[in-house]
Amino acid sequence: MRYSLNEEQQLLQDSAGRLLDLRSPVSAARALRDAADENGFSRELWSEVVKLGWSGILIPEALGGADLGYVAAGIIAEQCGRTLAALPFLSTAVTAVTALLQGGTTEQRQSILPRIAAGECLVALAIDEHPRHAPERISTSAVSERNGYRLSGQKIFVLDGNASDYLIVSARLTDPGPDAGGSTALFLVESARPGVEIERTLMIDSRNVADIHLTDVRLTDEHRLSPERAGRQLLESALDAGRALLAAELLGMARECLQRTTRYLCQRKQFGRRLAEFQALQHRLAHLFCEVELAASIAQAACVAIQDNHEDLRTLVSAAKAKCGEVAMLAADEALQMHGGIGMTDELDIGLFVKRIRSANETYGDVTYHRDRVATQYGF
Amino acid sequence: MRYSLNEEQQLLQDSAGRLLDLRSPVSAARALRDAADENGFSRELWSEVVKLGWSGILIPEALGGADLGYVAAGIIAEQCGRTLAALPFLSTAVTAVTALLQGGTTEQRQSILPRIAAGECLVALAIDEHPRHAPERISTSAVSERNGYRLSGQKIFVLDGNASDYLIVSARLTDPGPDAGGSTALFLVESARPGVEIERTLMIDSRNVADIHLTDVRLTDEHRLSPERAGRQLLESALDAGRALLAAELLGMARECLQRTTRYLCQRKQFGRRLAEFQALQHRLAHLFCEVELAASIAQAACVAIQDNHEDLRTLVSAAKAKCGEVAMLAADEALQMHGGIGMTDELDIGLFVKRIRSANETYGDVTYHRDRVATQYGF
Amino acid sequence: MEFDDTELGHDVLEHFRSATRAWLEANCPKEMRGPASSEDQVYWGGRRAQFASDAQRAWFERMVVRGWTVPEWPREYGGAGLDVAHASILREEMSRLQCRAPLMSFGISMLGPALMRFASETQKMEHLPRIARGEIRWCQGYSEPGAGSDLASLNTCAEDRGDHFLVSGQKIWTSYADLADWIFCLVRTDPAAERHKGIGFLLIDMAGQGVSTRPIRLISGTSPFCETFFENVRVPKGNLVGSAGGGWEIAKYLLTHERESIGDMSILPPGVARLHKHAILAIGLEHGRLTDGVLRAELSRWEVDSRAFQATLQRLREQATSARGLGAFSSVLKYYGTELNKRKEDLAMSIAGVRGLRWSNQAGAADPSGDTARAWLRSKGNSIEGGTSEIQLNIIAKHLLQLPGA
Amino acid sequence: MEFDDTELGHDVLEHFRSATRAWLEANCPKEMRGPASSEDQVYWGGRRAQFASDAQRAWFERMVVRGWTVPEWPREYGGAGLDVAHASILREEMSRLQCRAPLMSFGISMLGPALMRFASETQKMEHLPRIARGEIRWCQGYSEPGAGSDLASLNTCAEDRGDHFLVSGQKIWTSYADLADWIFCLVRTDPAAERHKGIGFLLIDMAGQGVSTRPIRLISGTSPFCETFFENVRVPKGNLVGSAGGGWEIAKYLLTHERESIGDMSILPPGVARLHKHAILAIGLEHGRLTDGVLRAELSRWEVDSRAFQATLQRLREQATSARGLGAFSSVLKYYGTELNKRKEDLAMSIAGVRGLRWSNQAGAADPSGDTARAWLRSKGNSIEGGTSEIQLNIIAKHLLQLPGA
Repeated sequence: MRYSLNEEQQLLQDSAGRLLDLRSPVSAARALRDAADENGFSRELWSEVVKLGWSGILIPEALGGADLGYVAAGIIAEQCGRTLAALPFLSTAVTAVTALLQGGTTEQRQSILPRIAAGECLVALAIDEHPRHAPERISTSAVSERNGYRLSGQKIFVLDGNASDYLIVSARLTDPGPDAGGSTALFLVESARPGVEIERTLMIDSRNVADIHLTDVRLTDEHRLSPERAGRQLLESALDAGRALLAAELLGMARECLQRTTRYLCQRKQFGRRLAEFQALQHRLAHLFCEVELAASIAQAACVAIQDNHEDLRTLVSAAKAKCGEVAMLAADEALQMHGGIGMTDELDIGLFVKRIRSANETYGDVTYHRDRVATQYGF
Repeated sequence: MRYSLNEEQQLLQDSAGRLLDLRSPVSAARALRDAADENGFSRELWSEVVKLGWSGILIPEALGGADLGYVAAGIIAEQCGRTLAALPFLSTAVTAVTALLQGGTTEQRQSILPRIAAGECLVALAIDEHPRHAPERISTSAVSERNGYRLSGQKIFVLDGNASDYLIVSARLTDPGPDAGGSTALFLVESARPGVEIERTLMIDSRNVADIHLTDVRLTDEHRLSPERAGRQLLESALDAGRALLAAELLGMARECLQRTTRYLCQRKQFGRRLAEFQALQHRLAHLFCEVELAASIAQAACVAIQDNHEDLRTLVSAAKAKCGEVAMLAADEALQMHGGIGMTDELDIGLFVKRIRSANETYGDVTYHRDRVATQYGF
Repeated sequence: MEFDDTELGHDVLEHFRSATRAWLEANCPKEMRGPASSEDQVYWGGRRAQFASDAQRAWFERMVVRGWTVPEWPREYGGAGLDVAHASILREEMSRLQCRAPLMSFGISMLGPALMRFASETQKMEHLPRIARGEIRWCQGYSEPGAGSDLASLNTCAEDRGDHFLVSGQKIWTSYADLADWIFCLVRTDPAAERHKGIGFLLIDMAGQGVSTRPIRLISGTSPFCETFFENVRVPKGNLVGSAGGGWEIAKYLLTHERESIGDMSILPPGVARLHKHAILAIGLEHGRLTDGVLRAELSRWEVDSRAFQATLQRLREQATSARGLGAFSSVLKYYGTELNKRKEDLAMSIAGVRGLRWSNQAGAADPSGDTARAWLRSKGNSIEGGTSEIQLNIIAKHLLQLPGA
Repeated sequence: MEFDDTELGHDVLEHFRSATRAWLEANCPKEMRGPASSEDQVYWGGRRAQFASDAQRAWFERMVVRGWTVPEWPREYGGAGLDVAHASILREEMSRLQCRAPLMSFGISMLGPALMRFASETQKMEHLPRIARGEIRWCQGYSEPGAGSDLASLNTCAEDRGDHFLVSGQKIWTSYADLADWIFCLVRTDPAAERHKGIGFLLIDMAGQGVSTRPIRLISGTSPFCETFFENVRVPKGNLVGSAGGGWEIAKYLLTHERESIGDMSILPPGVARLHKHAILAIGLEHGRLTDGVLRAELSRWEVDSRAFQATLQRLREQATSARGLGAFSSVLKYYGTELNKRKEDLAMSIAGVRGLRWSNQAGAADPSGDTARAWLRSKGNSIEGGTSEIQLNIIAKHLLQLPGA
């Protein structure tokens, strides 16, 4: 395992950073919010980064992808965090692609992955049913029928659900056949399919999130992701990819909060001195700096672990999600507090970071969820 | 409920403080340690405070006590914490007396309490069997026999066990009679009784603590504390009295650590300035000051709750023990860190506070035990 | 018994208690009991005030007549002249019946005590009774853009023009300035004087020419805060409280008051603060414990600190009434209370999970979604407004620990 | 592949790896594998050193012959002249077989790198080979009573007496000074010069007249720390490293090294650091979770931070070998590593409960009781020695965040 970036990865980091600074600075996120944009992200920007291979970052070259792997994806996610860039990267390029790569049938992979890579379609994960992340608690049912299934249930907090062409839905198989009794299965469902109703919900970070109602959606066997791989494991793998990437995004936001606050304290004067000269603030910033460094290392470790399919993957991913969530929230709090009253106004960008950090932290399990999971992984 | 001291209580605080400063300063605790004193406390000092009514502080006047109540006892415990005074106050005057007052038979109360008040005997609580406090997990058995019981088992961490004349022992009744099946009972046992073996253990705070081995100790019905009151409740009441007093003692130590550190920082110069002028240290001391104030309030609230038999007694006592333990450990850590290397040497007194604080924190349930208990009390 | 050791004193007080209880039961309309569930259920008074209901008006007017909008103020200023013991009993009985405050007012909570202490008799007679009767709604003008915690660095100037001051400048964080009638302001009366010396405390009628306000949007949405602008506003000299250079003293006194009430407000009435009950509902129990064991641990730590804080509030209040006032101890309450409240809102968000992330762009819209997030975001300002946590720690270091150079 | 992109380079390294593995398997006695379980299983060298066993001697002597006590040092100084890639492989293979270090030495870890950089060729030839061969045991003399974090405020003076210095003063925290042969010291060579200028870096033979030591007792019991006294000690001028006023530069360089190794040491080998395994044994599970749910939450937080710290160690090591050295980042490791270790020992005490309070007055006595408490108490010093946590935060503020006035 290697935790520092190689030259190629550093180049990617620089170019992604420059691109986002130019094309999607924080003001772009603000504009999307103020315009109450229906997608919650910019289709133009997405087309642009599709050309750079972001949509196909995990997809094999043979299927039209760039095949750069999870560490590269983490680099992009971190840069997206830095400028609050809203893109369907996490939903489509990372979690959906991971599910399809690891659990899609040959037909599914060959039909969908090239289109994802080409930016022709978006796929969203419809997983959560409870306000507090509990992906194993599934009420959505897939009743076996002749030649297929009938899907019913409700999903909430579906990232980019409103803009997606396909959904990957987790469901509980209810026909008690020998191999299927109550077990979890994933289905690739066209968003336009009869019985699928998608309702966008307004979120504090203005991202595209939807509630999805499934009413007797008729599916064929071709909709089901490969039954050879246990649905529960597959689901965890897709989620873990998302969690690692969210950790990287949180890291990017934490870094940016630290940097903006440092800059502000170096300019702002009070009581005849620059705020940065006050030792109590210096020590808090220095402590935060250390925390951000630790977050950076564990986020990287999680991406490397997924890439290498490390035996300790689950623990590392949860440690990364917990640590980056904690550190980003600390960074957000310190940024707000040290900016003082002005940071509390909507005019400044700090509030946008605070909101996106909270949202990213809650997505796919918050700090306490993942600390709990670490304890469980360690067996205590 | 009243949480600030009235005039009488302030007088008690002043006089107890002055007495201990004079007769039992921290150097006395050090001397007891260095002499490896077999009692772990000074019999002379005990005789002296017996005359002031400390041993009988909870005992009714009719039985020779001063009957000042738990708030007054808390005031004394806090002062004992301040100077690290080692006395059998907690064991005999507080926990044992509480058990006897609430659960002793008339004979037991009339025979023992006057002798305790007069300083003629010491009584220790033999409760713990596990390294981590779990008073309800009792292996010591009391087998019913004709005219009495046969007691067998082991107790650890018996405060002042080595110096005591009597032990109050918790045991599980093993004869499955209608009222006794597996339930908890307390027994008042002479330390000199055949089958009782007392072994002193050396502790980090040099206090008198003992392991006790009970081998077929024959007891009569007169040894048992009043069977009318459930043993489990009685045990909790005695322990809660001890916990509230330990909270007060911890508070006294926290205050002293804060005060000594403040004094040190005001004298000590580094980089051409007094350490107390460094803002990072100022803010930490100020935060600690607030924590100590909160600890003071909740310690007081716990003593008042016991005195008034408040319905929320259990929660308040656990909140006090948890908070005072946490704050005292923070105060100890900050004192060590801010004193720097010199604080790490045995020459300075800080180490004596660190050790006693840890020990008092572990006694009758540590911070996590009591946070857990608070959650349980609240029903979550 | 706590306030008077004689049996006689005790009897007098108990008689007052039962009379008060009877009066409240008879006069406080049912609708005016229980916590206010929306902003318009709170009556703030002022020239443009409207009653939300007949019950609100009746309750207000009955209380005004008795002087019980400001029970401890002297009768000549519109109060009831109650001593501490009697006022406590009134508060206890009101809280027992859950009577709402008949009048919310910065005039009562902030300006009044300052006028009582620093104003001339003429000023007291002019302003205090109108505050007591809810005729004038006041707002406060201390902060300026760019000043932050360094309040004394203010630039709004009041030029001496013989019979009046000419005031120009800008204030920020003036809560409810858009609804207020008058503003009490710190203004620089002498730009040449030492920072803390050339400051005056001025009362300004906002209906005057040259005064304008603009609301501030916070990260949590709309807010009562405003920016307030003064452009060559003429203010009579008689509106200056104390001396032209004595404003800083008054401001410090007022800030102490504000700190106490902010530290205090952070503790919600019992029942609302019962965070763990929400948690049980939202998360569920398994073997009698919250299924999220890590959150349970954090919740329990909060409950412990909250109990300790409540006990501290009570203890300090007792000490304050029995003798010397809270003084710098108010910084302990402000600092700890606001940090505790921030932790509470963080926990509330954790408990709510993704449901807590919902947001509706219109604050106060019929759709209640976004309330959890809004309260959480708003709480972040608690440790900034009314003196930042850092300022409170400085005060504690200086005045309670007496550290050099603090 | 990481170090050399040519296939050739790869082959060379893989050949070195297999040869090294074979040699270690043949030459490292079985008794010298696995972690040392007591102090006397570690060989420190020096004039008075004794081998604890024949195996220890054999292992030491074999490694000395190959230059592998200091593999990266040039051959002429007793090393093996290995480059970073080869040295890494040696370390990896030694750790694979769990070979113990043949020689522990402040000469290797601290003095050596400083001499390599700042000393004259004569000094290098005199001292480095003797360090490599374990002939001389060194200790360090920086701190003085009353100086604390302010290292530059030292008073031990070295008076220029023509051909020698006359040294008088007192050092504190001189680890193992009672067992060492030589001491490297910061001394004031010019009391008139500016604080940081008049300091020299002097090597002193402790067998000389006027040098004496006294062990320091810590709160955790006996310790390797000593006070060291100099009373008119004659030190040849040739023992001064660098210029008479250049000692501070050398000291700063050395401190950076020390910080790294202290931050590092705090992470115990895997298996030992597995706190939660102790917890499971001591506390027990219920429904698959520790029965103390609050402790479980704290333990989990520690495990998360510990993983993040280990990943940071690895990342920073990679960056350091591939390019520019750790520099001020060593402060991040020192600060976080020691705080983490303190938390670990606190948790270990919580896990042990009252059993952790046991104490035996004789350190290292046969009775093992008191080990938990002793390790816990000792850990409190981690964030003080080698530069306090506060000093590390200052360094981070200044050098990594570049804050003004830091």
